[in-house]
Amino acid sequence: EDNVKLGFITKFPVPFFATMEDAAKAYAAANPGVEIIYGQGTSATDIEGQIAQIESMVTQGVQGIALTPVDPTVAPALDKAISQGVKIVLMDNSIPDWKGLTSLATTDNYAAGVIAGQYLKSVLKAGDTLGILEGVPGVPALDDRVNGMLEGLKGVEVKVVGRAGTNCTEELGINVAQDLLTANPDLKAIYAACGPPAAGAAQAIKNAGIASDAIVLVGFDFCCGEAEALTAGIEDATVAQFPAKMAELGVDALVKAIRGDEVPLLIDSGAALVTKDTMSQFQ
Amino acid sequence: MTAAASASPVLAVRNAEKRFGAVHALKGVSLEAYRGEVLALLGDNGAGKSTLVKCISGVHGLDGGEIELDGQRTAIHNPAAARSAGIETVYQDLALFDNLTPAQNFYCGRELSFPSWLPRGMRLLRRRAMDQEAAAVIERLKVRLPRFDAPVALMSGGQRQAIAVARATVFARKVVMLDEPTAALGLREARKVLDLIAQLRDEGNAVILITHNMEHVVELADRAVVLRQGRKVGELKPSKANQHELVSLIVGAEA
Amino acid sequence: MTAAASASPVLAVRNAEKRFGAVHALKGVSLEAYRGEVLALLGDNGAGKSTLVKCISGVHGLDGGEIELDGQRTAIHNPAAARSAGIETVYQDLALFDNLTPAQNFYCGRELSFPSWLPRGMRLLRRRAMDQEAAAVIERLKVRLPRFDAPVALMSGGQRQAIAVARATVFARKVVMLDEPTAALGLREARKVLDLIAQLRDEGNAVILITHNMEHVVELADRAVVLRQGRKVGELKPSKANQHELVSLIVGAEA
Amino acid sequence: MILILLVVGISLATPNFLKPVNLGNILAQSAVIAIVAIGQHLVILTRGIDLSVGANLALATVIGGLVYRLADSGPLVMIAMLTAGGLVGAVNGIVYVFGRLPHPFIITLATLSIARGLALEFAIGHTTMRGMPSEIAFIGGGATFGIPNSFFVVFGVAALVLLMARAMVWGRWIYAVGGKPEAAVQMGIPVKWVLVSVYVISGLCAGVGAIVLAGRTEAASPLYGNLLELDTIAAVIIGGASFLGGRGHIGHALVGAVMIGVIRNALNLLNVDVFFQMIAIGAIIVLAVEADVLRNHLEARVRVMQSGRAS
Amino acid sequence: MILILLVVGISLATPNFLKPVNLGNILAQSAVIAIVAIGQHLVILTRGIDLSVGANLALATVIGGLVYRLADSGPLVMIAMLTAGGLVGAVNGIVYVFGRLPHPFIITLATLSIARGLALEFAIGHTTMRGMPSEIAFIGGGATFGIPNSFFVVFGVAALVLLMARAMVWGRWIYAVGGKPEAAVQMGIPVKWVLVSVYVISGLCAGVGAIVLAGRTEAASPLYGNLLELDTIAAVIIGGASFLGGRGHIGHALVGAVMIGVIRNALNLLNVDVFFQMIAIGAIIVLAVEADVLRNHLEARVRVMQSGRAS
Ligand SMILES: Nc1ncnc2c1ncn2[C@@H]1O[C@H](COP(=O)(O)OP(=O)(O)OP(=O)(O)O)[C@@H](O)[C@H]1O
Ligand SMILES: Nc1ncnc2c1ncn2[C@@H]1O[C@H](COP(=O)(O)OP(=O)(O)OP(=O)(O)O)[C@@H](O)[C@H]1O
Ligand SMILES: [Mg+2]
Ligand SMILES: [Mg+2]
Repeated sequence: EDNVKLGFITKFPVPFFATMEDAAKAYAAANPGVEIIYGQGTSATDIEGQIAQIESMVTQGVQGIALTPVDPTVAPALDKAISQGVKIVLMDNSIPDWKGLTSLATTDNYAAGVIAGQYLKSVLKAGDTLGILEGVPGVPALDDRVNGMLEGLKGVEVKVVGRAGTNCTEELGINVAQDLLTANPDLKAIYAACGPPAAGAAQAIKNAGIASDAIVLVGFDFCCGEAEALTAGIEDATVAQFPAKMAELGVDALVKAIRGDEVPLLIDSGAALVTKDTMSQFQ
Repeated sequence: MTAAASASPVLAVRNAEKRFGAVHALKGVSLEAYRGEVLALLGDNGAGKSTLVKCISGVHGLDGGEIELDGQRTAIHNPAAARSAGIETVYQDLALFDNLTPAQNFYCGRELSFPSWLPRGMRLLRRRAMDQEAAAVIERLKVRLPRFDAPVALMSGGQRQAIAVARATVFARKVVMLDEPTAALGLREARKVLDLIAQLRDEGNAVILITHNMEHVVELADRAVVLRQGRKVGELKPSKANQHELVSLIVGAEA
Repeated sequence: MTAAASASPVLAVRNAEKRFGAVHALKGVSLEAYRGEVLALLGDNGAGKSTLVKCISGVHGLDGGEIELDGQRTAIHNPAAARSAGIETVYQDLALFDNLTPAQNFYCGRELSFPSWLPRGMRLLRRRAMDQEAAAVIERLKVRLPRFDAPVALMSGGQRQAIAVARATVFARKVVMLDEPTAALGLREARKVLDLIAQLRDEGNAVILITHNMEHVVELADRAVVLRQGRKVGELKPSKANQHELVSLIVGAEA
Repeated sequence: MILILLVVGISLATPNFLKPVNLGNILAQSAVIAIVAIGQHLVILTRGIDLSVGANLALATVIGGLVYRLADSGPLVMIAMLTAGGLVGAVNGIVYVFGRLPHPFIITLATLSIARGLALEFAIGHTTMRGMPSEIAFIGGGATFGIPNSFFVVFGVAALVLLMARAMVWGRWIYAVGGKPEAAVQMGIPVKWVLVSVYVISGLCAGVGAIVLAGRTEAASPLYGNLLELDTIAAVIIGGASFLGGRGHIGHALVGAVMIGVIRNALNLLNVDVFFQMIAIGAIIVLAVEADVLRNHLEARVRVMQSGRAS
Repeated sequence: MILILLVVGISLATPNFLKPVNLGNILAQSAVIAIVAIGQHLVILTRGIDLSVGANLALATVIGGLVYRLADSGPLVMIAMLTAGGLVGAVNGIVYVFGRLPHPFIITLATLSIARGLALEFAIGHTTMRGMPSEIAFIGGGATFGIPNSFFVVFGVAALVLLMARAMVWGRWIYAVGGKPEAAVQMGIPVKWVLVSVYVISGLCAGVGAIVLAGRTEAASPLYGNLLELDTIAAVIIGGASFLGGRGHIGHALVGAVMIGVIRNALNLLNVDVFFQMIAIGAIIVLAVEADVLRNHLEARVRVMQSGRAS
C-alpha cells in the first residue's frame, strides 16, 4: 500500500487531547506506512494558532488532516487545504454548515449533555435548585453540554439559581462553586461543563464541610481530578467521552479516504455516564 | 531705558493669590510690565517667583486676583492661551523634550505648517523651513552645539539652556518671561542671552527677568520687583548705587 | 589658602580621554587636587567639565588615562566605589529623588543602619538619627524648606540645590566635587554654600568647584584649571588682577 | 537585522520555510498583529498602553457580523467594524484623559473586559457567526500576484500612520507628549486631545485588524483576538520602542510583528511539540532582543574605537 | 474608602454578602491575587512589570506536586514551590539586568511562555495532579476561628514585605531606584542587585501563592494562574501605585486585590449572567478608580479652601 502522510491537530493542552494524540501515535506505530505529524494550539480560544498550524501542515505536504476544530472559523483555512488536494477529517466537534469534510468522528456534545441532564432528572425533584459552572462562554461544544443538560432535565421543575463562566479552570470553578453555595445554602445540585471546574466544585464542597450526599455534583469529561472526586463520593456522576477511540476512528477514516476507500460521513465514538460504581471501566 | 512709565502696562497682575495645599506661595502680589522695559523679578529661593511666572503663563490657575493684558482682564486657562496671547516663557526647568532635536524643540507646539485651512494638528510640517530658521537663531546666539540633528538629551546644561532661551525669542510678541535664563550658562553664552534680552526689549516686548545675579539686574533692568515669602516687599529702579538696598530687600531685614 | 603645593596631591587625573560616539569630550586632560585647597574647574558650556567630574565620580568610565588617589592608581568602576574612596559629588542635575523627603535624600545610598554585621542592604534603618542629623545640616545651611517631611518634588529650584549641596557635606572625607552648586541659588543661599565650601576646605578636603561665576572663583579658589572644547588650556592662581586673563582663557583667543 | 539572521537560520533548518506559499502564509498570519501593533505603537509612544485591542477587535467583528446579517454590503460592514473599533478607542481615551486616571492600564483593562462581554452578549448564539461579504473575504483571505491582500492592508495602514506621524504636526506632538508630558503642556500642545487621538487610532487599527481577520476566516467571533494585547505590545517592544515614551519607529513594530509570526511559523513547520513550542517562543524572543542589545553595544564600541584611530 | 462604599452597596443588594462564611470566602478567593500582588507591587515600584507570575505559580505547583509524589512532606513540598518560584524570578531579574534589556516586559513575557511550557511538560499526564500534603491543604484550605488560614498567609507575607520595605535599607533603595534610576546609580546604590531582588521576591510571592492555591484545591496544575498577571497588576494600580515608579503602598495593593475579589464574589452572589459579569467587572473597576481620583481632587480643593479661611 502507498505511504501516507497525515497531520493531526488537537485543540489545546489538556489530557483529553493528549489521549487522542497518544492514540494516533499508537495507530501510526501499528500501521507502517502511515506517517503523522502533530500540532496543538495553546488555549480554547487559540483560533489563529490553529489556522497557522493547518497552513504549515499543508506547506509540509500532508495528504490529509485530522483535527479537532477549535472554532468554526478555521473553515476557510480548511477549504484552502482541500483546494490543494488535502482531505479533512474532523474529530470531537463539527463545524456547522461546513460541507468540506470527508468524515466526522465525534461525541455529540449535546447528546452527551442530555445524558447528564437525564441523570440529574433521576436524582432531583421539582423545586430543587441547580447551579451551573459553564465552560468558556462562546465555545459551541461547551455551550452544547449545558444546553443538552437542560434539555435532558426537562420534565422536572428544577430552578437554575446561578450560571457563571469558569474558562474550564479549577481556580474559577472553586470560586464560583463557593459563591453558589453561599448564595444558596439550600443548593441541591451543581453541574460543571468541563472537568477542572468539576474538580474545583468538589473541593469547594469539601472545604465548606458539606456532607457529600447533601449535594449532587455532576461533571463532564471524566478528567483532571474527577476520578478522585468520584472515589471520595463528592462527585456523583460525570460524562465520559472516548477520546482514544475517537482519534483512532478519525485517523483510520482519513487513511482509508486517502487510499480511495469509502468512509461514512459520521462516526459516533459515543459517550457514557460514569459513576463511582462504573468508573473502573473507563480508566 | 526706553520705557514710558506713563504708558499703560501691557501686562498687569493684581492681588495674585496662590496656594499649594498648606503652602501659601503668593500672597496678594501685584505687578505691571510695560512694553520696551525689562522688569526684574527678584527674591530668594522659594519666594514665589517661579510660581508667579507659571500663573501668568497658564501652567497654574490663580486662586485669587486677576491678570490684565493691554488693560483687558484676561483669563489665562492654559499655556496655549498664554502663548497665543503673545506671552512667551523660558521655564526654570527649561521644558525641553529630550527626545527631540533642537529644531524640533524650537517649534514644538508652534510648528510651521500648511495648509492653514486645516485644523492645526492635521497640517503638514514644513521641516526644511523650521530647520533653517532654528539653525539661524542658534547661530545668532553663538551657541556651540555638537550636532544639530541629535536629540537634546545628551547636551550640556548650558547648551540646553541656550536652546530654551533661543526658543522664546523666536515667538516673542508681547511679553517674554525668563526664569533664571543664565543660571547654567558660561560667560560667553550668558552675555549672548543678556544681549538678546536687550534686543527683545528694543523690539518692544515687555521682558520679565528672574535672576539671582545682581550685576545682570543692575545692567539691564529698568525696574525691579522684590518678593519675599510670597509677598511683594518692594519695587525700585536698580542701579549700582542702590544695589545694597536691593540685596537687603531680597534677604529681608535681618541681613 | 592653606594649601601646600609641595604636598602630594590627594587626587590626580592623568591624560583623561572620553568620547561619546562622535563627540570627543575630554582630550588628554590632567589635573591635581590637594587637601585643604579649592580648585576651580572653569570652561564654557560644553567644555567637558561635567564629563570630567562624572569620570572621577565613577558615573562614566574613562576611555584613556588614569586616576590616582593619594598617589595610588585607582580604578573607579562605579559611583559606589568613588563614594567609599571618599569622593563626594554634587551633580549638575542634582541627583535628587523626587519621591523622597529631604532626610531620605540625604542618606540615600549611605543610610545609617544597624546591625553592622549584616550585609548593607539588609540592615535596619535608623530613621530617627537620620532625620535629626539631616535637619541639623539643613538648619546649619539656613535653607528654608516648606516642610521637612514632604517629598522634594515640589520644592523650588534653589531649595533642591541646597539639599543636594548639603548632602555632599555630610559625607565629605577626601574630595568634594561641586558641579555649579550655586547656579540656582538666591543670594543668601549662595553665600551659605560658599561658606560651606570654605569649611569643607578647612576640614582638609580637596574641593573641586565648577562655576561660571567669576566673583566666586576669585573669592574662593586657590587654583583654577580651564578647559576649552575638551582640552586643558591653562592653569593659574585666580585673583582680582588676572580675572580678565581668566575670562579670555575661558572664552578663547577671539574674545 | 536579527530578523534576517532568524530567517536564514530557519530556512536552513526547514526547507519548506522559503516556499512562496509559506512566506505568504507568514505575512497573512502576522497581518493582524502587525496592524494592531501599529496602533499600539502610537499609544506606547505617549507612555500609555492599550490592553483592550484584542477584545475590541472581537467586538468589531461581531458588530460587523450583525450588520452583515442586515445587509450584505462590504463597505457597510467595514464601516461598522471601524466605527466599533474607533468608539471603544474613544472611550479609552476620553475616560483616561478626562477622568484623570493615573494610567491607561485600568481603563483599557476594563474595556477589555467590557468589550469581550459585549461581543459575547451581541453575538448570535453567543458564538461564532459565519459569513462575511465577499469584499471582506477578498481583503482578508484573497491574494494578488500570490501576495496576500492582507499584506497590502498592513502596508497601507503603516504608510498612512507613518505619514501622519512624520509629516503631520500631530505626529510631532505625539513624540513631544511622550518625551515630556509636562513640557508639552507648558508649550501649549493640546495634550489631552493628542492622548485621546492615539487611543482612537489604536481602536481604529483594531477595527482594521477585525476586517482582515473576519475576511480571512469569513466569520465573526467574540473569541477573536485573545491575548492580542500581549502580542502587539511584544511586537512594539521587540521593535525597540520604550515604555518611557517618545522613542521608536513604526517600521520596527512591523519587524517585531513579523518576527513573532516567523517564530511561530517555524516552530509549526519544525513540528515542535506544543509544550516545547511555548518554551522555545519565549527563549527565542529574549534571544532576539538580547542579540539586538548586544549589537547596539558593539556598534557603539566599534564607533568609539574607530574615531579614536581617526583622530 | 471606595472599598467600604462598595461593600455597603453590595450588602444592601444581597443579604448573603455579609455572612461570615462569605466574607471568609472572599478572603480565600482574594488570597492568591493579594499575595502575588505584593510581589508585583515591589516590581512596579521600580518601574518594572512581571508578566510571568501566573505561569510561575503554575510551574511551582507542578514542581511541588512532583515532589509530593516522591515524599509526602509538607515542608519539602513548600520548599520546592518556593525554590521554583524564586528561581524563575531570579532568571527574570538576572536576564533583565545583566542582559541590559530595555524593559522587563520582554523577559517576563518570555518566562511566562517558558514557565507555562515547562509546567505542562513536567506535569504527569500534562495535566492536573491531585493530592497535596496535609500541611499545605491546611494552609490553603483550612480555617482557624472561622478565618481562612490563607488570610493569615496574606497577612504574614504583607507584614514581612512591609517590614522589609519600610524598615530595611533595601526598601529605601527600592523607592530610590523607582524614583530616579540614574540618581540611584550616582548615589552608589547597587541598582542592579536591587532590581534582581524585586524580581526574586516577586517570584517567591508566586511560590507562596502556589502553596495557597495548591492547598486550597489540593492539587497542582499547569493551567493555574491564567491571566494572574493582569489581575495582580490591576490590584496594584487600583491600589494607587504608579507605573512611573517610586510611589505606592503595599496596603493599597491588598485593598486592590480584595476589591477585585469583592466585585467577582458579589456578581456571583447576585447571579449575574456570565456575559454581563464581564461587562460589570470592567465598569466597576473603572468607577472605583475614578471615584478615588475624584475624592482626592475634592479633598485637595477642600484643603485649599479651609486653609484660605484659616489664614
Ligand atoms: N506645585 C507645587 N506644589 C506645592 N508647592 C509648591 C509647588 N510649586 C512651588 N511650591 C512651593 O511654593 C513656594 C514658592 O516656590 P517657587 O518655585 O515659586 O520659588 P522661587 O521664588 O521660584 O524660588 P527659586 O529661586 O528657588 O526658583 C516654595 O515653598 C515651593 O516649595
Ligand atoms: N552622555 C553623553 N553622550 C553624548 N554626548 C555627551 C554626553 N554627555 C556630554 N556629552 C557632550 O560632551 C560635551 C561636554 O559636555 P559637558 O556636560 O561635560 O560640558 P560642561 O563643560 O559641563 O558644560 P556646562 O557648563 O554647559 O554644564 C558636550 O558637547 C556634550 O554634548
Ligand atoms: Mg524658581
Ligand atoms: Mg556641566
